[in-house]
Amino acid sequence: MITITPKRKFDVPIQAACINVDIFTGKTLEDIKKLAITEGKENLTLNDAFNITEDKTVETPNITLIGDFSKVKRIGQGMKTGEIIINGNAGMHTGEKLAGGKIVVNGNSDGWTGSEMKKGLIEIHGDAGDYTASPFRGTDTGGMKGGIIIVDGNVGSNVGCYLRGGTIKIKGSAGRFLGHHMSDGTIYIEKNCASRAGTFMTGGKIIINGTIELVMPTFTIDSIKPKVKVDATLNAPGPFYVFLGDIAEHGTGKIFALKTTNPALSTYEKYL
Amino acid sequence: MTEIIKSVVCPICGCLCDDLEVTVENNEIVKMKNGCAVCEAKMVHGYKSDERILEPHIRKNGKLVPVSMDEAIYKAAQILTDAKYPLLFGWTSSASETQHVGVELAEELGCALDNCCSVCHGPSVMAIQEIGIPTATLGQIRHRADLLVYWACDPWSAHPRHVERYTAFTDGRFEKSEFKEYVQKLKGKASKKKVEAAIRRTQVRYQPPPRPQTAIVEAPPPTLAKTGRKMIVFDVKKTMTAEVADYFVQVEPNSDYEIFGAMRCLVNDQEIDVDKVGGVPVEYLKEIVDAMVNADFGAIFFGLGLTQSVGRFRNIEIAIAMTRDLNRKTKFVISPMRGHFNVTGANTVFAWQTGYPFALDFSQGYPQYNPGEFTANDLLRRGDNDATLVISADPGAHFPKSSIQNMMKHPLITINPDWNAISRLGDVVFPAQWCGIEQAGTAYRMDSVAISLKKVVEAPKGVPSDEEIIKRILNKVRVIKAQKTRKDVTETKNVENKKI
Amino acid sequence: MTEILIKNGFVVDPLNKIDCQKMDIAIKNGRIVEKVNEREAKIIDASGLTVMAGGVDLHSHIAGSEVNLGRMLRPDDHVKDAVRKTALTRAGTGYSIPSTYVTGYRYSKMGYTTVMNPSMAAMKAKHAHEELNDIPLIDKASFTLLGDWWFALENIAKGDLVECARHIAWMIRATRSYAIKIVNPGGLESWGFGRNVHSIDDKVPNFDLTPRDIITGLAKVNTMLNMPHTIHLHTNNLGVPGNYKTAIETMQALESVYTGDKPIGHITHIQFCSFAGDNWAHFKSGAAEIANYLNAHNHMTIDIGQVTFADTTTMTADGPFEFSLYELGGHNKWVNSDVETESSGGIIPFHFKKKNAVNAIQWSIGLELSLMVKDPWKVAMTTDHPNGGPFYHYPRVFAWLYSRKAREATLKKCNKKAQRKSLLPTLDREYTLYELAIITRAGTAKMLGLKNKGHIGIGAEADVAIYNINPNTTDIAQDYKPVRKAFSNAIYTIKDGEIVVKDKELVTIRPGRTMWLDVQTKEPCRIDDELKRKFKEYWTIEFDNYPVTDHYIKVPEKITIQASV
Amino acid sequence: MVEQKLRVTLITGRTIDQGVAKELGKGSQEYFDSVAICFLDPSDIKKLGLKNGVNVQITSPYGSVVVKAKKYPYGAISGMVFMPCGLWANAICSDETDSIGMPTFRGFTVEVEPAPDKPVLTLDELLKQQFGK
Repeated sequence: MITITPKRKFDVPIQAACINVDIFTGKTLEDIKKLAITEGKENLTLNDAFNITEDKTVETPNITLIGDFSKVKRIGQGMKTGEIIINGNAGMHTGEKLAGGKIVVNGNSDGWTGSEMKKGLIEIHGDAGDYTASPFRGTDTGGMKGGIIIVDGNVGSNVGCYLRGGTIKIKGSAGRFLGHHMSDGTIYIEKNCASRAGTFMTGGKIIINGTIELVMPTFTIDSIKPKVKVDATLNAPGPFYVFLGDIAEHGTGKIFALKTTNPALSTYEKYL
Repeated sequence: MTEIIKSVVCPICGCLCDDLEVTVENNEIVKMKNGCAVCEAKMVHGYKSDERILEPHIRKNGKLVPVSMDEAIYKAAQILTDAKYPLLFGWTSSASETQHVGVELAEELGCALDNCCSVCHGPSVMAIQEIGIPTATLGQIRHRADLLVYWACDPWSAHPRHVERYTAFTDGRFEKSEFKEYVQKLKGKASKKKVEAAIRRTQVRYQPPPRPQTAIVEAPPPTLAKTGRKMIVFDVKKTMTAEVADYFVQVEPNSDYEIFGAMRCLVNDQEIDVDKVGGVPVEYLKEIVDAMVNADFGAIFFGLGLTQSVGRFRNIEIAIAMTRDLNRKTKFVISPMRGHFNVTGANTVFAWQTGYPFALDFSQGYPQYNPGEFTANDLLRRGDNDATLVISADPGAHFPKSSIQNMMKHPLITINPDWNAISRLGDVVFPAQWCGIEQAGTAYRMDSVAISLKKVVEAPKGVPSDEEIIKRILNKVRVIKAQKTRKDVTETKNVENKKI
Repeated sequence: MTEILIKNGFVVDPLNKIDCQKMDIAIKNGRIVEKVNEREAKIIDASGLTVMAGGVDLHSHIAGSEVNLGRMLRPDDHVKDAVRKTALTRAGTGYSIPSTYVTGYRYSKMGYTTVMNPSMAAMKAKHAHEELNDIPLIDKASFTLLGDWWFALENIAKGDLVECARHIAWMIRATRSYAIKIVNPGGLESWGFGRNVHSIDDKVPNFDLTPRDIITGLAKVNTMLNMPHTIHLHTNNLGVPGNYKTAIETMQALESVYTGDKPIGHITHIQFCSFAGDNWAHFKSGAAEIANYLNAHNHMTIDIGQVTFADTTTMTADGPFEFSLYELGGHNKWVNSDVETESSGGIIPFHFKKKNAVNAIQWSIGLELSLMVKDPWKVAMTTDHPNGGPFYHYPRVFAWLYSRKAREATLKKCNKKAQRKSLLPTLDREYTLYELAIITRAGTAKMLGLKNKGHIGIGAEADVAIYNINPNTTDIAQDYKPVRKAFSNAIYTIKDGEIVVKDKELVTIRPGRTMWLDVQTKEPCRIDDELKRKFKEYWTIEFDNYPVTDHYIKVPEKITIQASV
Repeated sequence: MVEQKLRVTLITGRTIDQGVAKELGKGSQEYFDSVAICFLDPSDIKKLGLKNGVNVQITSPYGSVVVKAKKYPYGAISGMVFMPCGLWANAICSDETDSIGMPTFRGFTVEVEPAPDKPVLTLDELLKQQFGK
């Protein structure tokens, strides 16, 4: 196990895509210390900014980060195997393009966490920022394809955009434009959801266990279902209002909103 | 000596009206014809106000003191090279020639580069990147549009001649204006403000008598079904533009997205399950959509009311989606009402050099793009940058307080012609020529047509163009960087020598 | 200026009928000369290497409003291909629409020295020139979109071609352009109200004429003006199944204008208008019909617009075509950009896939045409960058042309239906280096009327590319991969007598020239109050502010032409 | 009934006066007059027991500022307060950008209360107060 701690408080952002189990594997501690990172425009080695120690007795997690990494971007980017634990906050693009393995954040994570992820598991035990599990600007094919993201806290806006597969479980509340343009996959929210969920969606499902601020007029009520399957391990008990949409996109995505927490939606019952 | 210069281009808003007639006496603009009130304020009065910066200043012991140009250039270059991650922001009131050098400077520094579009129509650019845009040059709209929709913008205040030059009050080849003659006649003898007042009076004549205003949206007027040019305004509040429109729809704040969604369904002949969206009854929306579908050529213009309210670029995305849907039934275009006269140019110049229109970062040696990560306000909000250069912009007056407070924690360099809010806050303050008055150059109109700005008077002595300042800073940065590398090399050599 | 002597290379120079001869090329003052002082000259040992003139690309969208809107549209494209700053070169991005600097670098590394920017809206010409200034290392010129310009339409409808010629001469000068570009004539004007024309004999709404009138009218005007290039024509019905008929009708319409000395029309990216079949389900190749026609007639030239199977960005002034392409589905973004009084435009990201039947047939059509048109001087190799694929995929296209083995390898990976429909298995022809040189420099320079380009005879501009290909020891058709690699990065590129690429790396960055025509009619276009009034009516910019001024061209090369009217 | 505080939605935007004044100079009296103000619906002004042109204090979670209150001249905007964009409006705007670079300039709730005795700060006073320069 490699343990990394910041040597000082960082002011400007650090890009450290090299903090990645695939890259560390097969390297000696000295080699790891020499890996290149940038702090703003300055080119540094990992050792310039961080204390790095190795504990050969521990196998997993492969890398442990301790301290505030909120300014450190791209931790575990594109990682295929192994496990990273961050005991502190994580910066932007953590676990971007993750293709396997596991990243655990014992703190909050910033925007674009798990962006364009393909496989693997990301657990965030705090809040997650905007654009979690959403792709880079302007791409319609780059959305998260598979894997699981679990957030214990709340998430920001535009989470799970262009989602094409995989599961996002949010134990807190979600901001606007949840699952925007998603075509497949599942998003499950235990608490509340801001307005404009599922806009432009063409497939997949969004399950809201709390209150949804407003259902877009581009969604039409379909039925009331007693329960819904989130994944192999979880069946959410209902009853749920089921909305179909986004009809302006001729979509067949589904929003499940719990009946008991959404009395305002009872007006839709007349269309059933 | 009196000289009348024709076809002068107005360097203020994205309309870039190029039919001004400027009278110059003794290197001073004394009169201006054809321009709007804002143009008159700048071209005849503002550019020569007492607020002009005439020499460089550096803040010493908390006070700005005049210094030589060389000293200021050196100081600025030193700040930028010493900083780990500077931000270069502004650019939108500079000529594209200046913006061009700006990209080179950012590349040399490996820093963040952003322009004002991130606080005006950056969201529009981002929406275009998500979904594209059906658009047209303004003349196409003038010649053909029979339905004009202004959504969450008030051209009468922000682009005063937009309606008169490009849309409702102009004569096109295929569509004529009802007001043109009237306005033309008035313009001959009245000043701008009087014309505005007169047009307002015409409205009273041409429109059904105004009904008492309430927050409740009125039903569409029967005129919406007529042939010929029509104008609809959507806004959260009634504006001057709304007063001249055939129909004004007052929407609830932050509900544009839902309204667009509902209208998209209606355009696609789909039923919706609600009766009212954003305060507007669905039956009214149906009539509006009918008018849109029945138009031969429709044009939607939108403003900051969409880009700044909740939803931001998603508002534009859905507006474009609706326009795209309408194109399956008729011809429709949509266009952002770009603010600063060369904000479109900043996007354009940045894009052809780097591939990206704003929100750039060069820290990795190649351009990176991500609004939200490299946009000025996000950098400032998170305190990511450790020096700022502001050129031809006034974030002092247009950024939230907390952003500027973060900016103040680090050195600030400003390049502006006058003592605007940000210049007053600067640590190194440069003077600059007024682009389009004292300096020629290229600007891009809101429909990305390049127009050459004219130089009509000489700048005060010793005041350089911002292009020259940026070039000099760039050269000085290169010199300092070379010195540093030399120093590094000698240091390593010394170390090596000691080893031996 | 340094003198250079390229020794012992295999020279391929079709315009001077030199085919892989071992000889020396001497360079002095930016020109090819008979000899130089060997002691003072810089010697390049080209033993075992192939020496050609610098490449001349006659159709590649590298700059302008449309191209840049495409750039802005696709951050997802650029992020795949970031280019670092070096001590010598600027940073930038690819992929399908590279930033300006990167465009210049990549062309130069491929041994290209001249590129035509074929689609420039007159009103946005300043923008195009600003971008061209930022493309280093290559010479360039632009073609102005004039096929739907109201002034031209009105004059043609009136039957006053002389007046039309005068206006066009004015416009060519005002926009600093090199040729007349016609895109979907009549269709762009119809698109102003969301419609299109569907044959060359459809009436253009609001104007009393047909696309046929526009094409023949402007071809005549082109001859009157003694333009070095022919009209550069993007046909009606582009991208519609069955459109090969329109292409042939268009060429037939131009037969009447032909006087028998040199070609009078150029159909660009003809692959996109060689479609047979009634609909997309029955989509098939019309290459044989087109090739037969071209083999029997001499008044036309073509370029291919080859598909290279890339995730690219399509962009054209043909707005209605882009919309119908968008309506076929599968694309997320659609841009339409009309230009008042002149033109329109459209952009869509497009991924050409081997497994898609239509895409694979399109790929096949391009190659079929190149192989079935017998005379290589009638054909120019393009991908219609970025429409068929980015320009730096050219070496792939070369390989498909000079190696049957290469095309078979690709065909095998294509959609099964497309494989069955492809004519490629029946075509044995393999391009020689000599023929490749024709379709990439000699022929294109000839089509463009660029006398000092495309060859390395005495007096020619010293634009030279040296590739690591030994024609004596290599069977290019068999060993196609190393040759393809050699074409993608020249060992040396020399521009105007200066070495810009050495050992496959850029060593010097210099600006390229922008060529433009000053067409002098016997009586110039009358600029009177009437014209200015009309101007004000038609455009939203003032007459005085319309023309491109000298300020916008960093390194101009003015070519003065005496018109015959 | 006169209320002490009014909860309304803040809208910021351009006005022609602000447009003209910013070109005359940020330090000009015209700029101060056209930007250090807010517009309220006549009915809301009445609710606060105010007269046209009296100072009000506007408070948001992000700050507080004193400006002059005016009646909105064009139509009903009850439940809203409209401020011309500029320093005074920025003092109460949020830097929250939704991760796209655009701060929150409009569309959130603020409190308006009469402040007839509090002065409206000038540009320089405001800069000094907020940024210490």
